[in-house]
Amino acid sequence: MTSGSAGQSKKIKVRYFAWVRERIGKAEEEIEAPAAIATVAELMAWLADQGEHYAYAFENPKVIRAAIDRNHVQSEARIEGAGEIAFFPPMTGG
Amino acid sequence: MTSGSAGQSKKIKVRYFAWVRERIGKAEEEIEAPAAIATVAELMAWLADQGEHYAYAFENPKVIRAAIDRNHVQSEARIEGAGEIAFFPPMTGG
Amino acid sequence: MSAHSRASGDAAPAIIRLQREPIAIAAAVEKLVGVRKEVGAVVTFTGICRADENGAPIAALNLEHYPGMAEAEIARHVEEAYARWPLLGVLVVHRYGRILPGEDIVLVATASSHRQAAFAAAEFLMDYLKTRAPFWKQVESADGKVWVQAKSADDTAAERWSAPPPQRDAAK
Amino acid sequence: MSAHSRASGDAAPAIIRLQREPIAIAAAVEKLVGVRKEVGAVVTFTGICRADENGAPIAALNLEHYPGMAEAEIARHVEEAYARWPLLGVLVVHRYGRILPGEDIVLVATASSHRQAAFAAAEFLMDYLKTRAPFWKQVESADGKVWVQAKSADDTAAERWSAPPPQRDAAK
Repeated sequence: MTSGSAGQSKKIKVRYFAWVRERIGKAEEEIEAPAAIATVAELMAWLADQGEHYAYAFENPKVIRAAIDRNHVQSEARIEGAGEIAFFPPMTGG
Repeated sequence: MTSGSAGQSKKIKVRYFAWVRERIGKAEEEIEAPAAIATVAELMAWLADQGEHYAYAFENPKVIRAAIDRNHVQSEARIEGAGEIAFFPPMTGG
Repeated sequence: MSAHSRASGDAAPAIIRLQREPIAIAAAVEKLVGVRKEVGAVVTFTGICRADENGAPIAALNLEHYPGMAEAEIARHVEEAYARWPLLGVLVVHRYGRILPGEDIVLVATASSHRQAAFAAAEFLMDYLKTRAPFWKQVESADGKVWVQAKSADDTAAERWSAPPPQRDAAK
Repeated sequence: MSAHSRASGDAAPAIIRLQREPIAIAAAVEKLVGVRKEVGAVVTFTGICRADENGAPIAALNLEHYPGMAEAEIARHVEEAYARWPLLGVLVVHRYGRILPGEDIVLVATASSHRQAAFAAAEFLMDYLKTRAPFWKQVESADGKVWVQAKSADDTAAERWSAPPPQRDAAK
């Protein structure tokens, strides 16, 4: 993946599960997002811009769930300080 | 047990369980109740008169449950045609 | 009230056993699950003889029952459960006789495609076993033998099933 | 909300296992019951891989999970269950990987002195596993592999626990 736009970028470990993983074609990666990306929603929008696989995975961001450091978060959650951000479809366990 | 008062009497198989059985001192018997006894409540009142063991067993008839031919019945239930009447405390199974 | 009718002559089992012997729960559940390919949810309830009653240690429980009526009464409630929920199997095993602390007293198992029906039916059956099935518990302890008193909370629990069951979506 | 607090360092177990292997339900429940003499009620829920999905036969389910988060998320809900009900033991076993029709997917077992707490906690944990635990099911059939869609009924079921639990008398 190409790094973000101008300015200081931040490295984030990202993980994908289920069909998000399948669409993107990998289970995890380290990304460099622009420093301006502050929330989970902004990160999803930025990822959707990183190529057709990403666009497909994030075509309907409302259905994608996210976790920061293994805790569920809302899309408004701030990503600052995150060690690991995960994106996945609604859970279907149990 | 002595048979009932004057008039035609009816033979009924009666069974007792738990502390009703213990107080009366037997698990079952055949009784001859006066023909005038029409309901479960009346039968309980009549039984309570048949000696001190019976009086003790039926001292508080409100807590005694009854079944006719293995179906729960209320105290107003008519006993005519009953093959077997059972008296017992509230159930504590499960 | 009967939102679901039970197909008669159907493979969905209603196994009811009264026994003195300990309950082999695993074998019982396997039997229930093995019957139907649509089974997606099995709920079991096991009632166990606690080691103490009201804070005092007990030696045993003695379970008296009304043979014939106990089976009939349980069978009526199993049919009622089949009428209320889309069940694929029901198993009720109730022991009688002398039961030691730690031993099982009762096992109710329900099978369904989805979990809500299995949970609701198991609770329903237990509430009815507590209040309607002709069994009586006597506690044996150092102080002698005492009959267990019926609990009004059990009646309250059973009464909630008098109203028609709420309609729920079928989530697994 | 926390009507009951869980004594820390307490013998009441919260066993959580994620595994590929089939679930030995009997052994699991025995472990749960053996711990405490006050256990009077054990409820188990077993989720089973149905032989068909929406009427079509399936070859298998593939269960993907988020290692680390799955355990943490289940553990949080087990603690929440301990805070809500007077539990004496909780067991959650969730499989991942390839699961064949008829095989177990998940086992939740709850132990308590009385039945209501055990039933409520088992339902609570299942509702949360369905909607919050990071597992994803994929159905393998003759038509290929399809991810299972989340059901809104499961969300509804989970939401009912957002309100404080009703206070119930402690009937066994």
